[in-house]
Amino acid sequence: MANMAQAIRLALHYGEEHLGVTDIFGEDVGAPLGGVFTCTQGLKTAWNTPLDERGLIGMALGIAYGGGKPVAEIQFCDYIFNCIDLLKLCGNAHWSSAGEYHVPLVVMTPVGAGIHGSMYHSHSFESMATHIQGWTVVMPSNAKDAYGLMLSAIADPNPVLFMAPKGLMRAKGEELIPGEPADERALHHAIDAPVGDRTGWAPHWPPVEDYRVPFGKARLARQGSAVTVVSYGRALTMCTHVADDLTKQGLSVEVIDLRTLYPFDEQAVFASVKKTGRLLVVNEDTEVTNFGEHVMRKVVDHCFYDLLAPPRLLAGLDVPGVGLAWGYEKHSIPQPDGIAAAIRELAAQQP
Amino acid sequence: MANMAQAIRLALHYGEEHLGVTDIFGEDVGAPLGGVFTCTQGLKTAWNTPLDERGLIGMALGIAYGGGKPVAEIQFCDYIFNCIDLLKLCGNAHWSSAGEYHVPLVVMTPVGAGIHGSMYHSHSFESMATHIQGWTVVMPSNAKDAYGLMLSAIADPNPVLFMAPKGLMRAKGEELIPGEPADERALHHAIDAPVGDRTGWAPHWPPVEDYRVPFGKARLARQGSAVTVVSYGRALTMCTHVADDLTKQGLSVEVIDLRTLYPFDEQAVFASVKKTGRLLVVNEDTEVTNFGEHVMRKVVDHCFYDLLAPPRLLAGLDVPGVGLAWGYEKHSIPQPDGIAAAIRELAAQQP
Amino acid sequence: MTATRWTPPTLDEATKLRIHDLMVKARTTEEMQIRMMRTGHGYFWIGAPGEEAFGVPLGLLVHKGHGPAYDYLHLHYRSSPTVLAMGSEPIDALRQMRGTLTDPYSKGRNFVNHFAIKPWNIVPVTPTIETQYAVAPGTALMQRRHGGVGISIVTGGDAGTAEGDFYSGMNWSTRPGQELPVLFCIAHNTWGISTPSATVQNFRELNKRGDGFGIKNVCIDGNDPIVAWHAIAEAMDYVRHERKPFILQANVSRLYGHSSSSGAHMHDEEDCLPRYEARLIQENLSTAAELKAVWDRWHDVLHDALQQVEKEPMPDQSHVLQHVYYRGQAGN
Amino acid sequence: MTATRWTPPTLDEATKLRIHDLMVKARTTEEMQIRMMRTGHGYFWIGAPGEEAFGVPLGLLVHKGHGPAYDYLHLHYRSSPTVLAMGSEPIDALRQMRGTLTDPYSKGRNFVNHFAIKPWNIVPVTPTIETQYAVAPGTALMQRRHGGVGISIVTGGDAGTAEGDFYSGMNWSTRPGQELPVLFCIAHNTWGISTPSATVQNFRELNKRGDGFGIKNVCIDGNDPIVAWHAIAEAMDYVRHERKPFILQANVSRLYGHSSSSGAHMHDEEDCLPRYEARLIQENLSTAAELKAVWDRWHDVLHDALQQVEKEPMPDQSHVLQHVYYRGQAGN
Ligand SMILES: Cc1ncc(C[n+]2csc(CCOP(=O)(O)OP(=O)(O)O)c2C)c(N)n1
Ligand SMILES: Cc1ncc(C[n+]2csc(CCOP(=O)(O)OP(=O)(O)O)c2C)c(N)n1
Ligand SMILES: [Mg+2]
Ligand SMILES: [Mg+2]
Repeated sequence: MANMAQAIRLALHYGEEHLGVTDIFGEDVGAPLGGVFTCTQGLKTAWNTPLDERGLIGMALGIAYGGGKPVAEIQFCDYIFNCIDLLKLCGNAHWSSAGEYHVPLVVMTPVGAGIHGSMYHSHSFESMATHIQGWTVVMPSNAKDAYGLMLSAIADPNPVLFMAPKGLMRAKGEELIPGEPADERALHHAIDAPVGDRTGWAPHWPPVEDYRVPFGKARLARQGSAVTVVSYGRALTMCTHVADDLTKQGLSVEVIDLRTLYPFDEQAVFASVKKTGRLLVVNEDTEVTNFGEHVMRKVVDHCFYDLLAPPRLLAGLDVPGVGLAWGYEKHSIPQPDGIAAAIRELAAQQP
Repeated sequence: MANMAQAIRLALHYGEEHLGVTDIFGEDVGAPLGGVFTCTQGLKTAWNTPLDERGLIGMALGIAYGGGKPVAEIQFCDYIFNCIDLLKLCGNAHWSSAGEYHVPLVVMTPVGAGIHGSMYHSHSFESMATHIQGWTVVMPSNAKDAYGLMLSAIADPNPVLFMAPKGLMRAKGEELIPGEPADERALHHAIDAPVGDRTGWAPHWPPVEDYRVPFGKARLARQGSAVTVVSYGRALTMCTHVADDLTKQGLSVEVIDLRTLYPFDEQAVFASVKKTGRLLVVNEDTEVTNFGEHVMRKVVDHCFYDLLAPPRLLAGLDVPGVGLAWGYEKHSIPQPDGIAAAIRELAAQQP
Repeated sequence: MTATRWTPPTLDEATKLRIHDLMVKARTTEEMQIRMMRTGHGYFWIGAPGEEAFGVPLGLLVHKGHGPAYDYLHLHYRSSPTVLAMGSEPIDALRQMRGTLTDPYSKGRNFVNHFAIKPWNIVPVTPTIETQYAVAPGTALMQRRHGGVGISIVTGGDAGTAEGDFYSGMNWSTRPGQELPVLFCIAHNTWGISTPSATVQNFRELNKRGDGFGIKNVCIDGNDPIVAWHAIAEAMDYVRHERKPFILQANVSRLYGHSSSSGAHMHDEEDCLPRYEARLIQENLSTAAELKAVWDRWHDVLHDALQQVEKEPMPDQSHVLQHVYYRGQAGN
Repeated sequence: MTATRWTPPTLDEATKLRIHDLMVKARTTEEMQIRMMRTGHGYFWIGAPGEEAFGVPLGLLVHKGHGPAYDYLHLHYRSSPTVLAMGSEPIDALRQMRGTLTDPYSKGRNFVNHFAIKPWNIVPVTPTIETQYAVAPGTALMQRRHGGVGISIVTGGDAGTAEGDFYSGMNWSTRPGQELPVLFCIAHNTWGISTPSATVQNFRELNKRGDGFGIKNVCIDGNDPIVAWHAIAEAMDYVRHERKPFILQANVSRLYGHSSSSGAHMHDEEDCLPRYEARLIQENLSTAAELKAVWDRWHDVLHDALQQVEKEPMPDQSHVLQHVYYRGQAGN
């Protein structure tokens, strides 16, 4: 099964061939590296940029104005914070020109912790990102969704932020992408650049097909009845593991994978909370003015009288960074044991 | 009574004289203008910078490293969004160096709508600001608090973000700042730069005194029993007006002026909510991943079983900007009628 | 839509008079905006009186049209002479000034002189200083690929060149073998709001910043439309055909101060209009009476325009949520 | 704490040998870090093998001390030769590599070679590329005011000069009458991770970017410590006494690739160390055996250091919330 990096690469390839992608670019995105996570290896429109994130987002906006379809990569979301004004400009071009212009562009960036990345390869970005208007914000938790969300992102005529969890880039999918060869090694030989000299290498693309994950539609990752867990990205994978464990122990946990963070699937979340009466939101971003608090607010607005316990957020600790030593990361980023404890506590609370 | 711009100016003067301020700088902060809102007229350490917000924040950090005490102004918070990475660096210098360095600096910036400022003079910044670690974040709603918060900001050995509501810059205080002349005109003649030629002009500073508003302490703006309203800045002034009206109509509204947004005064808010059972948070920032949602989350965490109605947020509409024509601003930024309606609805909800 | 060849207009007598006419068109339009500000028909004014001698020739020399075969314009808030010279209607500028629903550039959302005209490749003017310099290489890349003579024109002030985006623009336009057809313009009025440029920037000739990137550059007297015409034509010729960037600095005046925030009073700086009129008379291209007639005509146009604008509808609640997302087909 | 005069060390024979010693100190320290990476004693390595011939002389010529009378250092992640030359202990670098609680620079929080040494004015090394260029003018302003000979030294790579912050640094250092004593250094290794600089920047001599700001600049062979010594000394002399900025580009090698992410394998680029050793032997300043003894001594030091570091405690939950805010007195 393709891992997430391969799935993104396949989606970008599909985008180049069928959806009009004209430029895939960023720091080390072109040959020979093809991206620090290999997401852009072998793509025909991929190119390397100067080391300048502001120039990068400016270029994306300019290409979109000029009739192209750009996919710009910020190497790590940790380095996107000097561009917030430009992201805002992308997001307000349509509104400010009252419909005269729209800008079909995708910004993709790896997010989150889990790779021993220390202070500047562990950042999350969803809280700031969802506060920027005019964007659609997505984050897959598995390879197939990464493929389907990227295709939707490329096809969308508005700015889309595609965040891929750093810690899941090498995680293999559990389902084949339509058109993906069943043999994992065949895929590897066909599309992964060789170690060492890459001059002369060219990928052999499998005939991947159109497969879209629609925006604003969550995925029911686990069905359950006692507690609703809302998550996405790497944290979601922890949540499903924990849910499986707890279910074995007799605690039935429902897990919702948002996939689209903005606009998030309110109906799916509300329906689940109305059923379970208990909500836990889990993500890696720091906890003050955290996107999960937005989800909670909406739930409180719509499901207050269905709640059997106070809804809870489990998020990153409010510290200036994730430290290198594991002791720091373990105690500042949600881990399975903490998630399990929070679910148990929620389930145990009686109104 | 001093208006807020004068109060800030007096505080900066006090800071220069008594608290070691070495540099007050920003675009048009020095002579002749003394700041687009006049906050820095006549100050002895004020100087004009190149038009470069990134250079400005970098300069502030460098001055702090070099043993100075800088107060840097971003002309409008609308133009701070290209500096988020640098603000983060200021906020993590102490933590990342494990206590080796700390950076005593103040960034001040006008925020919010209310001045017919169109898309780029109407921004709010508290939601993103409170998501940045290592900073203390404050916003006064009146002149005396502006004075007292600025003194606390200057005296603090860590980065402090001082946000002043654009729409309140000319609003006069209701209480004298300690040392402020009782005669408003005398103050005007003493410290306001003349219209026209300013060469040769110098301010005559009144002997203002040390007065601090401590961080993390809210102000009980109105006492009441039926509904708790939590707000700050310009929205707060709307809330108190509305509360006064409603109180006259027999609905007793408690209004809390947070003053410090991070860390906010949890005890004051919780105590009030435990009393009233009803919470409305009001601010101007756009509503998705809004700082008010953080306040609500904390209230839900601590006061869930005291709530008699779902807590509510009244905030800016989730649109890419505040439009110039009044029809846009009126319907995207909370106004008194909307605040009154929300309070009434909350009060009317029965558990 | 390819237009591989394009012949710019020549500076004959008719064009010289046309330049005057358009300079007056621009000046009277903005003076009307200032009047609207004073009489409560608008909240804020910012514009370009004093930059007409540069802005008008620029507008006339633009290869106007839609798509990468034509020029893209990444303008700032002092570009009304350029946009009016390109053929926009003064009444539309008044509409944006007043914030009416009929404002074709932003439906009453943005400040005055923040244009967005897709059929002419004028991308939305942003209130954020200098960001346009980081965006222009993007359209220029599409033009480089498309072939032909279309270029990307970016304008801004002097103080704004202190932002890193000015350098991002230069850097991205000079990648070896990937040079881009960008014409960088700097309208140097010696001020950033109240800050004299000479106190914060070590060179008056900011075009020289291009030296370190190997970008050709020049500084001109921007108060003389004839000088400006030739300089712009030459610079454009280079950018169009060499497909490389160029920096053109025009030294201009700021006749009404920074904006309405500083009062929008007449300042004592050289005014390009009387200077040009004296020349037209001296060269026997026109008479004082003929020139006055131009002013009168535009004053009438603007008078009528204001009357019309005052009758037009304003945005209301139903318009706030329009155009947050485009819901049509992907692509431009 | 004023030190208005300062005499830098001279390049006598002892200094030449000292430079070699320190180059070996730096090389062996980083090779030990790479070994730690391979053997699971660390998660990530980034450092400067190949930059010793520039970094060591820089460190030796620093006017070391605390406060504005002395030099401030705004370094990047390839500055271990400089910091080790200034006198830091190899064991401390290994501590940061492993992320122990005893790491004096970050208590196991930051990546290796991200120093912060307040008594020596080394401000925290940030992982964000090029931001240090926007910060350096701040300490330089304090030094300008203080008087004396202290300067602010900032270092970075070649690719990073594409960030606007490089230009912010230059601009803020050249305000007329307010020039600042900043020594801008560029360590040009022809790469930004996997991207050849020649494909994204039109000049190899990025120091020339200073031309447009009127900043003196020079480009040197950074693989020769004697060349580097003289160039740094001369540049520092200018910055210290003229109180104006200067740009110094050193062309260097990247011997182990970008970082452990690209494997940290030996690359086939010129190695400054054997080159310098050949010269020392040729000039009869040393013998092969003596030079080998230097390596052996440092290998022993590092061997012992690793043994020690392995025994040291790691951060745990109780350390996470330490140092979020400083709770002592205001001011530095
Ligand atoms: C990023 C940003 N910072 C600050 C401002 C506020 N501002 C508007 S105009 C201006 C001065 C611009 O000066 P200059 O670039 O010389 O252009 P001019 O107005 O003189 O034509 C400033 C500081 C802004 N609009 N954008
Ligand atoms: C703002 C920012 N963007 C991207 C990165 C990721 N990154 C780390 S090192 C590097 C390449 C730097 O190249 P250069 O400046 O030439 O220095 P070198 O590593 O070659 O010494 C990149 C892109 C970063 N650390 N910071
Ligand atoms: Mg100017
Ligand atoms: Mg390099």
